[in-house]
Amino acid sequence: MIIQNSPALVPLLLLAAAISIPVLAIRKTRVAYPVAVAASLFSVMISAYNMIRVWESGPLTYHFGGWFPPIGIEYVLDSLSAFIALVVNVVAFVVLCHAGGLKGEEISGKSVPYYSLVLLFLCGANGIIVTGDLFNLYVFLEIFSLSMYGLIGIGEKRAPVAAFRYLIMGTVGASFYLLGLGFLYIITGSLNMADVRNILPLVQGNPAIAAALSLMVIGMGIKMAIFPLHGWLPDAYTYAPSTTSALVAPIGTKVAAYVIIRILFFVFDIKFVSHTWPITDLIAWLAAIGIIYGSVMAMAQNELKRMLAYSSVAQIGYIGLGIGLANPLGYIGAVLHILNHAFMKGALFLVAANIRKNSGHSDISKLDASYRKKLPWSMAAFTLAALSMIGLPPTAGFFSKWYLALGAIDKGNWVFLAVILISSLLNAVYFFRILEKVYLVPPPAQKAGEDLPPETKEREGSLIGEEKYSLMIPAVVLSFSLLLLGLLNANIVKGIIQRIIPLGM
Amino acid sequence: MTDFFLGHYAYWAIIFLLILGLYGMIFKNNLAKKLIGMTIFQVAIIMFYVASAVKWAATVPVLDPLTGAADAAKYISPLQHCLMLTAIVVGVATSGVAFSLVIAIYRHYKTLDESILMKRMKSS
Amino acid sequence: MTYPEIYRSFIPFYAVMVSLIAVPLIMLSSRHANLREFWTLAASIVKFSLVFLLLPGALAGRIAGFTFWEISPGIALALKADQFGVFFALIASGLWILTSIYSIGYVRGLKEHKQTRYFASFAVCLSATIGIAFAANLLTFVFFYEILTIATYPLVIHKETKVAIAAGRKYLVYTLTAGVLLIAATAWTYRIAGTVDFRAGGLFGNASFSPSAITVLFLLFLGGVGVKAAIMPLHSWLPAAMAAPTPVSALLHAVAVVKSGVFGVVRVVGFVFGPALMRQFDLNILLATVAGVTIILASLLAFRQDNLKHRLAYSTVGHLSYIVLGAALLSPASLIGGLLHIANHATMKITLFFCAGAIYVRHHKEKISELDGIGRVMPWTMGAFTVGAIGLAGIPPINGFVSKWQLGLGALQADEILPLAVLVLSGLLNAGYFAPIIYRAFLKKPAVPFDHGEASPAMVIPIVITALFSLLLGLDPDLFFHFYRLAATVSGSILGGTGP
Amino acid sequence: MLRYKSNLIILMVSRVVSPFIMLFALYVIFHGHYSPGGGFQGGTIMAASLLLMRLAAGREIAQLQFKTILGTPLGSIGVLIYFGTGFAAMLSGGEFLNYSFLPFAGFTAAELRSLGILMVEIGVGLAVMAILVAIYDDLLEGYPHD
Repeated sequence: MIIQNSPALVPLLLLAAAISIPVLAIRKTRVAYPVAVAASLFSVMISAYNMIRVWESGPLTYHFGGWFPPIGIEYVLDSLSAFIALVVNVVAFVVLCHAGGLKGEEISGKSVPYYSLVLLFLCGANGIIVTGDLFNLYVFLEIFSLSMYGLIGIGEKRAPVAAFRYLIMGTVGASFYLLGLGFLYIITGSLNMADVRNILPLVQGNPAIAAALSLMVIGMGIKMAIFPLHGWLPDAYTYAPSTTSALVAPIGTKVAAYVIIRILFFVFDIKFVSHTWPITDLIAWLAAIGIIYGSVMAMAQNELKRMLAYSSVAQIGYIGLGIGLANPLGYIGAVLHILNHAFMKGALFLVAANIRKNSGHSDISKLDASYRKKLPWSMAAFTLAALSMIGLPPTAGFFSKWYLALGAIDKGNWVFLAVILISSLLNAVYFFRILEKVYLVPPPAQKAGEDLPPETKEREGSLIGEEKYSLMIPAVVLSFSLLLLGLLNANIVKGIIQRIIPLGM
Repeated sequence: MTDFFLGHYAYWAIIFLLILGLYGMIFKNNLAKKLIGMTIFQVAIIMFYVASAVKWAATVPVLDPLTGAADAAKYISPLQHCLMLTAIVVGVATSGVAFSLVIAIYRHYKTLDESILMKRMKSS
Repeated sequence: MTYPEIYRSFIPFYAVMVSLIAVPLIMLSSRHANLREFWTLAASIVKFSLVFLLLPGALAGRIAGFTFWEISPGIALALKADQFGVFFALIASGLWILTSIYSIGYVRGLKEHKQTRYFASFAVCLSATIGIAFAANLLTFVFFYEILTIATYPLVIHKETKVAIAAGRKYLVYTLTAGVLLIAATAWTYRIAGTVDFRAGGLFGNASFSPSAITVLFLLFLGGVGVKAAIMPLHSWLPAAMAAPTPVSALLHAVAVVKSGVFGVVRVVGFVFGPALMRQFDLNILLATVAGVTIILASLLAFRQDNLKHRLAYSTVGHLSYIVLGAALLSPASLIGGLLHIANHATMKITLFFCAGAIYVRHHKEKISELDGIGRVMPWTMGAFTVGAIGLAGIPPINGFVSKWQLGLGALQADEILPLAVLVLSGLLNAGYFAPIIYRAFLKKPAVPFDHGEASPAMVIPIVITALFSLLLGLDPDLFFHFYRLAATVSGSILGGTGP
Repeated sequence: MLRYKSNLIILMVSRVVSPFIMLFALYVIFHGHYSPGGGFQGGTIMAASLLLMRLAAGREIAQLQFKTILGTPLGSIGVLIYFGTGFAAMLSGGEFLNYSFLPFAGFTAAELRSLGILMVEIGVGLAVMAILVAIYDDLLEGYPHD
């Protein structure tokens, strides 16, 4: 049963767990968290199993209700979707493990709806990734987005405003997608991705196709927060609870990026998107501007989470750039960066959460060396993830930039190459600003070299080693796996990503 | 020319609604009115789908022995309606979430006016 | 001509990893100073022995290679201990032993803080340096090059003063930019040539390009490796980085880091572009001009420095460009001279830095104007200093003369008079800015009598050893390590295009 | 702001109308799988009947009819019925929601499909009803009432 149904099992399992939480937690609200972690663990296991199956025997398909496509809804697990699903589930699992240590401080007493929403969010993400049906994708997209609005709105005082803004923009995005899909459906009469791909060449030259594509890409661009459609992102990431930020930042925008890849390269023809209606060029240029804009804005921020949020805008730009290059190397860079950025941002946001948990704020100007003493491992994780963001070998971040740089050279576009390289320097500026503070700036009491009063010293002494394992280990795991991902990236590229280079690239 | 406009009158109405919705979302200061704009926008898209399924002299796609099963031309495509059923549910869910957020905002800041809200957010 | 044989061996891998393995050991024994320093010393000795093991093979033309795995489709993370790599690795790892001993004396003498971080970063730096030496392709080179950049940062800011932090920033700005340029250049090379494996005589093969493209590519490379090689105008991080503790300046800013840059220049000139391409597009003239200007300007700037370490830093800038000049001239003797100068300048400059450190530890003097009469209380130290200074000015019988002589010969072989003039002029300038120091140290009377004598033996012994090496290598450049033979082989392979 | 004022006429009319609305809702749900109608529509109408009572009789009294805390769990149970139907098909060897595999003896495949979709409609109707009431209740929460 599991073997036969494994492609559909992850979203179903997560959905079942999400809806059973409110029932199970009628008496004891404590069960919500363990159920969420268990469901997430199972989804990791199943998606790993799926990945192995895809790796060994090629794409898997699943037909809901026994209805064959194009009539029924089809789930397709190829190298790309199995891979992205695995990445999403692993990161989500690690972040959920971390959430236990926070003891629900930022979601005061709302753990039942919160974890239910988390699972719905993951269900939506997994559904978007595995579905082979364009309308089913829309449904999952809304499940995903609605739970994301909820997850963000649960945060501090300003969070509902941020969530509301995101909701308006996100709904417009989803509606654009739906509108575009309407055009596409009217033209092709099918909703199945593979079917649409086969039908599209027959209706070439219909201007409505270009409209459909543009609307869908713009809609998804909003969800992906590609410049200049990123307006919702900084506030949403900043005011959301720590767990939400750590969950949404690595997963939320990546899923939308995946959808864009799917639509551009696997539903539409590569020739169409890069020659007939060169929307990839537009994406690439916007992404390039976004990279620089995001990095510059990140430098100007004084709040760690906000800085990370702007850095996300820049990093999403990398993915956008890779997509926009529309050549194999750019594609590899984009997909690899989805993986790398999920791990990096996950680690960074987890560390930001640890800082907040420890000191109640994440203000960069207030950081000093005492944080390193209190949180040595978290800070080590932060350092490694930061180095990866800058793109220094042998961390994973280097390699996504490497492939993107190769892709830019292949395309012969030196501006993109320069943008990729300049942005790593800008990344270095805003990350070293923090590292310098954390490692070098003495705490205020210690300035001017004077000795601390004995009681302060004692207090500080007792703080050393107070780092909680449940908070520290997930961040460390994520960031140290960056080294592994970096060193083994050729295996990922050759074994997984290169297997499904879109036709015609 | 007249045909172009009159022949597609449903679509012109939908475009009008879309623009109206966007206008509401962008230019209205009150958050609740923004939501109304958003709903108009969504409904316009639903109407767009339904309009695309319009077929004269055809009936609901429930098997009717009088019409006969074989002639597909005599039935309306049910798919758009099914899809829009889902889209309506999605719209309701979105409105539900949105209104709960609006209420949360109102509880914190005692206003729904965006310009006042911005001021209060900054001062707090 | 036959290609040298490459055999698979773990030794290059071990040589790189030894000091990395030492890092956790050093960190774990942070509370036991003796144990921690034992690990450092053990790692340095093991590392040197491993590199030394590779020497006979390299001399015999048998090259040890080690391939980790592919890190990018078509490009492997690979090490290859060719003659040039062994040459550089020998210098770096050999001097690490001495620096370790010296460091122990230095940090204990000053009761430095965060010694664990210091020793650990040092170990990582050395791993990276050996990695650079043995890198078999450009991507592996970039890999270790960037690791070196990051591992050096904690050492530059070690004092954690405002000056040190500012120096650290400057250092990062320069080196990270360089890294980025190098990555761009590597990526571009890969797209043009389809390979990034170093190959004596050039890796481009029959690839065709426009003159402007290749010039830009060369400039990218030059920007990438030139920052660490402190070619003007990319040099200004080096004097700033003198804020680091002196052993760091000694090993990293006279040997490991800057020599990695110069090593990179030679790799790029000899193993990426190759002499033919360099000459065809006049890149050698470009490079020689930059080097010549750097030599003269740096020597002139050295005059203005009152801080001893800054003067040494500018002297380093000048001497690094000797090597670059040697590479740019592309004649057999100039290449040999340039390569020999990597070794010779290392022994001489490290001596001078060691001396500066010893003076600082014992007497807390940093300025040249305060050194009046110090030679009388520190005869060994200042004696060694004199040896190094004479060598740098190019006076026999110190080894600096040997390399300068070869460089001069090389200039004549290449039918160029201007470089010869530059060399002679810079020799005079060198003598000019070192002479006052020696004069003050030995012949002037101190204003206030010194209350301490020599530094601790842990510091003096390395000083004397390096000075002795400078002398011995001056008498016989082929002594012990066969530097001359190695250099000659490398030079021959670059010009003959017969490398592996 | 949203103070409830008892009004006899409204209350009485609502009390009479509400059961009929409910009945109609059940009709819509149970005929949904072979004629226009279905779980969504029926659930909404059912919710309308409950909400009418909430509006007419006030929140407190309406609790007797349908407790606020039941909203979310009942909604979950509704979805679980849907899910369980699909899962049962999966357990007995078919794909998810492939009703013809439902483990009921003595039915043909076509009958099973019809039965399966009816079960799903019931689940969906229950969920929609409960969730709509829950949204109403949650939005009111924290406001001065009665």
